[in-house]
Amino acid sequence: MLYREVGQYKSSYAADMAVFPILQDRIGIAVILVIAYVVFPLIGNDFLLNTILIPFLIFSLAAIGLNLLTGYTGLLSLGTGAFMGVGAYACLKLTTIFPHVNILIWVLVSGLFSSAVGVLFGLPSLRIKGFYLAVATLAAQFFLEWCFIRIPWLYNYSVSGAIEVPLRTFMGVPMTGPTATSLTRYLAVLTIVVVLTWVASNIVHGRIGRMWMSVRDMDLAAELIGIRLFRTKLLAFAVSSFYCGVAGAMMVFLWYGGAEAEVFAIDQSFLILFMVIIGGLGTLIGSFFGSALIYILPIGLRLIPGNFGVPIRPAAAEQLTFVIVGALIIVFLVVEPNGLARLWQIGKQKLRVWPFPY
Amino acid sequence: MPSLDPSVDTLPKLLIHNASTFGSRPAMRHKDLGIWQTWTWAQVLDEVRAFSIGLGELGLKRGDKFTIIGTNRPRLYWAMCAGQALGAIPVPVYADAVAEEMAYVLAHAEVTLAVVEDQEQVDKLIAIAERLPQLSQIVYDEPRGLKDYNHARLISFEDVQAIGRKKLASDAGCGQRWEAGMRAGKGKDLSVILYTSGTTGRSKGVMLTYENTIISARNANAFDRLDENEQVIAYLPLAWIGDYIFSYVQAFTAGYCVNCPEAQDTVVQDRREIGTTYAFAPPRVYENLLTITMVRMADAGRLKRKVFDFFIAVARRWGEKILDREKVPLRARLLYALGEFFVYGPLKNQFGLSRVRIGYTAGEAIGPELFSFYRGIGLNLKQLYGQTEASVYVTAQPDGKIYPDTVGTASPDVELKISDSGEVLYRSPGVFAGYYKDPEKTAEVLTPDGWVHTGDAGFFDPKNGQLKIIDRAKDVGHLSDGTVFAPKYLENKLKFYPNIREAVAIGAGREFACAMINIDLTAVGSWAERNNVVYASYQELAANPRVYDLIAQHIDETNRSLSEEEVMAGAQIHRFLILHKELDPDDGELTRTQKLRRGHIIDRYSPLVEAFYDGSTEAQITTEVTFEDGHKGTIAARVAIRDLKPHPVAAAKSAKMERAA
Amino acid sequence: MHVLYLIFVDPFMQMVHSPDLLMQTLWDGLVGGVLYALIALGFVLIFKASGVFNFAQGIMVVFAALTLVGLHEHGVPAFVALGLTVLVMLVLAFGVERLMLRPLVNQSEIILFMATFGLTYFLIGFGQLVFGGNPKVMIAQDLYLPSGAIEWKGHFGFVSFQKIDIAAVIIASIMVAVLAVFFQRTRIGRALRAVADSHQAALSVGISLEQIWVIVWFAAGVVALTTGIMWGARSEVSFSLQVIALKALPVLILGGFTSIPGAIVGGLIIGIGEKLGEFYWGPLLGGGIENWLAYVIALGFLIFRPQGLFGEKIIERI
Amino acid sequence: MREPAANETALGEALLAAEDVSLSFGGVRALTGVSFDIRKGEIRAIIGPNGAGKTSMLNVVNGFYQPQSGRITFKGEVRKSMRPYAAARGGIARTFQNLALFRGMTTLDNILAGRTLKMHRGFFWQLLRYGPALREEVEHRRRVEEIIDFLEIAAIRKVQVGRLPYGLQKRVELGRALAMEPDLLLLDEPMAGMNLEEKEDMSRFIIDVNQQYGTTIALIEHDMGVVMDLSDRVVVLDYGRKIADGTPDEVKRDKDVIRAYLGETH
Amino acid sequence: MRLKLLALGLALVIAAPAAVTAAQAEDGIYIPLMSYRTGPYSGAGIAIFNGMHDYLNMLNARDGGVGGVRLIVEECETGYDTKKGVECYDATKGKHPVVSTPYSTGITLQLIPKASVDKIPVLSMAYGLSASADGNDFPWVFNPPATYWDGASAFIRHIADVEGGFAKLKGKTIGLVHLDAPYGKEPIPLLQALAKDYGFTLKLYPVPGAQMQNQTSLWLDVRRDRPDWIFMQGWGAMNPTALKEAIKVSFPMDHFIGNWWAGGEDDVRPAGPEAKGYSALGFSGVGQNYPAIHDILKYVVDKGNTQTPKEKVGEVLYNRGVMNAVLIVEAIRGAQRLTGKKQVTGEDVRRGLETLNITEARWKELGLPDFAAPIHLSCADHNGHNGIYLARWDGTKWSKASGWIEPIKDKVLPLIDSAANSYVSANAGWPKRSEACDKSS
Repeated sequence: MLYREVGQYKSSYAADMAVFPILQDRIGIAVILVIAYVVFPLIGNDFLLNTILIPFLIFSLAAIGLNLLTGYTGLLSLGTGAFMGVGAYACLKLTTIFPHVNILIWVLVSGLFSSAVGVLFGLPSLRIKGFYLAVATLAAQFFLEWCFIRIPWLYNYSVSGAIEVPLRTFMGVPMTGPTATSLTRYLAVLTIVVVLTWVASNIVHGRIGRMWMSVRDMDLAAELIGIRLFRTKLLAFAVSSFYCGVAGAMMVFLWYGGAEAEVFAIDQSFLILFMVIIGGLGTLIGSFFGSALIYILPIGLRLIPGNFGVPIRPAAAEQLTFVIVGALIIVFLVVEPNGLARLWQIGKQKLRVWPFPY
Repeated sequence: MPSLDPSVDTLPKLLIHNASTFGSRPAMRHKDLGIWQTWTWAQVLDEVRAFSIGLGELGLKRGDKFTIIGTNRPRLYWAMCAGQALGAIPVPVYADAVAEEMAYVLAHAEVTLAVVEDQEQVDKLIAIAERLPQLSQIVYDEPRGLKDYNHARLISFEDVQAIGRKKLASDAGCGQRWEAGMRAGKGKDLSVILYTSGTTGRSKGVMLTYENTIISARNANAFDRLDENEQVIAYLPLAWIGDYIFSYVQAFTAGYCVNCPEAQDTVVQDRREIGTTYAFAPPRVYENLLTITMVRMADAGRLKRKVFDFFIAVARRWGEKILDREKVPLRARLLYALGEFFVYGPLKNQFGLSRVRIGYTAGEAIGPELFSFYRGIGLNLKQLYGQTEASVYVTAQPDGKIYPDTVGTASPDVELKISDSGEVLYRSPGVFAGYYKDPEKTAEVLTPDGWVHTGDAGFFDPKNGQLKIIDRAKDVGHLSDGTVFAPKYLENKLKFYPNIREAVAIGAGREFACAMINIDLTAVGSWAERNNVVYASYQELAANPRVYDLIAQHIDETNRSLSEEEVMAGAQIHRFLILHKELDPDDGELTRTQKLRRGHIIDRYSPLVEAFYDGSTEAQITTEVTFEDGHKGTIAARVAIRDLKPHPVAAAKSAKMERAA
Repeated sequence: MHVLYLIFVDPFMQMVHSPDLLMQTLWDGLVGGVLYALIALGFVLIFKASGVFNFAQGIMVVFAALTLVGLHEHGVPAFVALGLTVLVMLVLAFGVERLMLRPLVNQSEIILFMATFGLTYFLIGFGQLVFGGNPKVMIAQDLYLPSGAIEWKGHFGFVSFQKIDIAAVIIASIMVAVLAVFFQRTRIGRALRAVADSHQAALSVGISLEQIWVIVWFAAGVVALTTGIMWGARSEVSFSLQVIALKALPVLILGGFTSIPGAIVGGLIIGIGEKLGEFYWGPLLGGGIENWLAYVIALGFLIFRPQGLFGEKIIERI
Repeated sequence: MREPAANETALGEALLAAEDVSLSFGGVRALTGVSFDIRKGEIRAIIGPNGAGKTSMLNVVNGFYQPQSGRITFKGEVRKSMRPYAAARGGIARTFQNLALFRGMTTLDNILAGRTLKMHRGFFWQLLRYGPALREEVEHRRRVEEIIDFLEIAAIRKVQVGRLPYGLQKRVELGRALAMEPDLLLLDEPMAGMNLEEKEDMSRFIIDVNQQYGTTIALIEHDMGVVMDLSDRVVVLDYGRKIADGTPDEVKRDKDVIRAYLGETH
Repeated sequence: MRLKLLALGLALVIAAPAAVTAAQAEDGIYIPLMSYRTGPYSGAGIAIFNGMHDYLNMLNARDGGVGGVRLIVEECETGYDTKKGVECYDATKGKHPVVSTPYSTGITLQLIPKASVDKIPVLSMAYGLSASADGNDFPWVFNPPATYWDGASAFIRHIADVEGGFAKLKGKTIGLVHLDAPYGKEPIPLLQALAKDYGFTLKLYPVPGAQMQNQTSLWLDVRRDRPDWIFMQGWGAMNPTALKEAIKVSFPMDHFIGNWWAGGEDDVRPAGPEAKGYSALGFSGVGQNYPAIHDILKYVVDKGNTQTPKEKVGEVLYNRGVMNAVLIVEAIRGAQRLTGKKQVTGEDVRRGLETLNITEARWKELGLPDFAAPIHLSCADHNGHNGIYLARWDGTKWSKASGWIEPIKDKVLPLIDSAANSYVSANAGWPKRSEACDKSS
């Protein structure tokens, strides 16, 4: 109904292969960007920015990271939390050693460290697959977690044993540390997420994305058309871990402002995996949907009783939230195993063929 | 009679003119290899010149006839122009014609060269090669599968262009000589021979001069204010005058862009991508779209269907009034705006008609309901009345004066009159030069003082002065009780129902009217699926009693509507049957432009016709059919006949109407 | 050099010097391994019959134990509570089959895996909602589980065997034996094996997949309850217990996802291996390596035997 | 109009030669001392009853299986073992009996994936998908479009292949193999499960590929009619041994072949 | 069907945050309690928040609030999850809370930087960042009555007493069984310093978070090393497991001392009578035998306005919650006194906290005689390093087993200083204290 595609013709392959070939989609993206960059900063209070949007974006990025690995390349990973941790700790070390370099650069560079670690733990993918590989990533998860706690150098020997985020400024504006406002951090996170999402979309729409998907869909055939499986998988590990690492660094530096190793625990890995699967494996937009559903929905659920005056104790509400989220996950999987992104696609398709049913 | 500026009085000259005026504007697009390949006017000139010179090298010369066979592809249009630049005369032939039909036309036109689309056409030409001794060269566009063919008389389009380009490069004066030769052409020269399919008998070659077509096209462009910004999609047969004028001559005179679809079955999609601004289609196209709409909507969810039905009702009630800028209540306007958002806009969008500024329906009369439907949803659909012999335009409806049952006023420079016998005659600059090698037929149609007999019966509607066509003059008859019986009128009414694809009304000289129906396989098939009707073939579906019930209902509704029209009320359909096979141009039942060949059909199915009037409830029929690959066979069937109760005539409707008729 | 000594010589010296500690370590590893094996057994039962990688096995352990203790807290006598808990596990099995497995039939394994995540969340919330979130004491005495320890003293030191651990080993052995008999000898057991081999084959001999699923989930529930009682008696019943369940993963890797003997042997290897590792080599790294050692052991195995110890060799057909 | 190409004379030297190849799985012998060659430009058929080792032979040729003994000479190079991707690099493409498409990807992406080996733009250009990387994509897209046009699958260009009917999937798989511009194309039962019309189309494509691109083709096919029409030479396997080798006519008359096929109705 | 579900889901997601701003604080002093009645540590959480909740409600019921202003007590469930804690903080920030009690070291660390910006004092009672005892560097953070270092040093003072003087510590082996997380590792630097000073050997026994209930090999280590004393910086399910394992390796219970988060009823109850002799640090009284607690029973529990079962009133952690509530209320009273306002703000309460002075007499006035050591805070000292006592488990209940033990302040304070300095230097740009200093009352 909203899609009026008359007159949108492609006279070049570049245009035809664009990520958003439909004008209305491009308008939609533009509107979303305007809302994200202009409307939210104008209307957003700390709660919206700090509790909803920043985490939402960071989780989305981590979910994209995992999606590149699990959704696009078909390699199940349960070590996302730890890879995020590598990013966070790398960022801390980098900005400690080189305090004058802009923190945002370090946030991105720390992803590279995460990549390296990801590749290391991706090595077993040469021989093992599926759930077996998932256990290899679990080894990464627990080993790295242990490192975060056990190697005081990583957290600068701080007494609390936690990452304490120092103040870093960009053109005089505090970016991280206690005096950085939610708005600054939000804009930084938003920009990084937008840019990296764009890059991810470039990757998955190009040769590398096809190689990954080939490996996922039918690894024998992929080998047959000349793809080196091992290299391709390692590349997926590297890129995926990069995204997770950046997300982890942002999580600590631009959201929490300090964190214990615990935040990179196995729960985090599962949370991101939820997001990816509920959102839709093998879709970037699904990562955002998953992040919204898994992260924001429980917040909403927690707020509902208070706002509607339902007399329910917070603890019970919390327990109910668990029950509801658990049930919702099952319901969503039953209703649409391919995730929210698939629903979105169906909805979009319906709009495109409106008023026809097909 | 207006004449043309000699610098632009032929199509090749217009090309040169456009290449300098609109140089970098797109002239043609073709969806090929997945994207729209575009050529500007300058590029088109370059392509045409190279091909033309190449053709010259191959021996094509002034006065030669050459044929063009294939679907709408830029290169085939260029080939026409390239040949015309040499003074040769293109004779486009319907691409779906079987070899047999082609043989007649090509032999009659004495073509010496053929430019064809692909292996399929080459094969056909090779099959009839010995009957075409003059045919010396075949140029093909698509090399696929032709690699191992004997290339003695076969050459690819590229190779011809390569010859031309080589010549241009090696011979400095060649370009000038070519242009000079082209400039030697004049407006009065014969530009094209179009074989009309003819609803009766053999095809006749209509000879049109450059002046004929260019002046007509110019007038039409001015009439509808068409300029270089229009986008049209070329999907109608190249050999049809409509396409020739519309996708070629009008494009050249106005400078607008012609878009060739990827394939015949992607036309709707391609039209949507391009977003045509000016559309030209026979009623059948609009019928098909409506059928698709209704079939798909039948599968939609209940709510959606309700919304759809509601807004379509709104459109029927107010749409045309809003389109014609009449005063309508605010509520209606609001509802209509909602409908535009929810239904009409998306619908037009789906069919690629959103941007259509002017849409014409021509070639055949369109059912008034169908016509109103499209106008109701905001498509500026107009009627025109045209003929090959007139370079299309005889009458057309000016904006704002549009009535579903008329075909408009005389086009610019066209004179019209109705003969005493009720036949429509016209005289215009577009009037053809005669039938090729057939002075006898020419004399029958073209009077010495330039009037052309259309063969259609019509009158001027006294309310608005527009021409109203009733039927082919010779088809309009009377029932035995003297009631006027206009078969096509009935047929058009019937064909409004998506389930009815084709109808043949019978009744001239008989005591009542009857109809033979062709069901629409898509629509009825979908209905069958929803209603658990099992069928294995068209024939089986057609014979299903429940399908008969369905069709009977439609005819009954038609009868009711007829009963309200005083003139036609007596011609209600008393009996009908559903034909066991689809009417098919390959069997000569339809023309290549899908018009009924009524006489032929009545002959072929005479046992059925007899059965209508001897009271039997079923009849045996055996018909010969031609299969796709050309071989013949017969099919036999018992066809059931149904009776219907006519509706009482709504009395004393309007005395004025009677007088007008 | 010293490092090498610490890694390759010192631990063994220690073992020789204080055999009591070695034996104690081995015994504790064995007990831990038995409990891992029990959790893994729950996994294997379900995976074998329904191809579901049941992440919720860990929470089922907690949920079962919590239900038992919770019911008892509400004044239900211990053995009645035990019976009721078994009933609850049956209801859970039915619920899972009806509401989760049946609608998700034929989905890919990762989807089923995720669904068990949902189940985990559900059970965490539901368990706390009903029984409260505070940790509870396992009603070991009421169930006549022994407490205290048997100490075996020798000239080299002493080894302490907790009675509850001995009970755990015995009960686990009985459990495995019962399951083995059940699988080998009963009609339902044979049906289960048929399903494991081929769903089609099972269907063709007239076994309802739905029934099978209920049975295996119920069996896994009972195994979970047993595990919960044992583990709960060793510390307390709380939700942090579910993390232990993840230990079942390396066990499964070693033993293969479908092999019951594999689960047991794998459990023992992991249990003993991580205890030995932690005790003798852990101090080199500052301790706490137990957390990941199991996974690394499993990973090491994987690289040499990608299909696990007891898994069938994977031959890829083209 | 197609005049039978004079293949017997046009054939070049051997592109690939298998010599005395034996392969066994555990105790089961799949191939025993099979030798044959494939000459440049020919259509070579491998036929035989079920379980004759036809597919195993193809798997040996493109590196999925390493033969226990024997050697394979490809383009003059003798190889003992080889990874499939190396075979791909060497110019061997392949389709499968049971389809090995990337089901989650569109037709276009499947065929584009076949171009992977020919695409070289580095990782960092890929990140931007701009400049050289985009130009490369466009360039290969054009090639792919030609294949799409050739195989007449324009209408399903952007459809996920998993949703296509079987016959079209086969075509897409052929497209993917063609996209590699192979020197040797291995087709494993390209017409299995197709109806008559689809078979005719596929035969036409195979001939056209052979003619137009000069690709050497080795195919396994059950339909004897098709084999006899298409192929220049036929090798017959039975129980992992070669029992006949020659032109279709020769093979048809061979006693061993007739015996092997007795009871098999084709 | 699918689309409708999707729409519903999305509507929920979208509507929820929008609804948040709708709730507004009513008149009164708003005290949000970040509680964790769920999650892995809910056992402790439930007791603590019951204590806080009941005491504050008791004041509302008995006195009509504080200084005539009602207390609005609202719990926000964190589940001990840092993310949710920060979310709670942000969600309640708009209602002008006067104090924030994060009750998790992780959450505390998150809130420390925010506190000065949002002008909400953070009261982390004997947890959180030890360095925040330094009021000059952390004007907005308070952690009375003692830091973990105070606790550990009190432990050392206690064993010195038992062993017969600090000199006797030489050559002894002291084990630290700790949760392998920042909280658990906190005493390490202090104990290391003391080990150097007094010549004892420190052995570390870390318990990884995921292994809390699986400590067998760790206790085998203990058995191997045979330390003379063990101090346990434990938490949650780690504690009962540790006790059971200690019993298994026959470690003498009377040489096993936990810190104040390892001294709840739930920690020892699973081990039951066998844990007899185990003791733990504490700083608030045990039992129901205080007038104020009687008031709670009378005004709150008997009226049924609580989630606490009667018999749980007066348990260790319950009373700790009461104490925390007392600190809050006293700070509010101080703020009211300082400003003369009834309706005080977070800034006022910060001043109230800085001037907090609960003498022995005041404890008595409050109906809690000898409930805790006197607490005295100042601008520079946000902790007080107050006295700690030892509670011993007799197999069925906790009872006080010592007088107030003073921490070894001269060892603790320099550590606090250096920790504060390193925090500030690590956080370049940490704001200098700008808040004025009030005279203590």
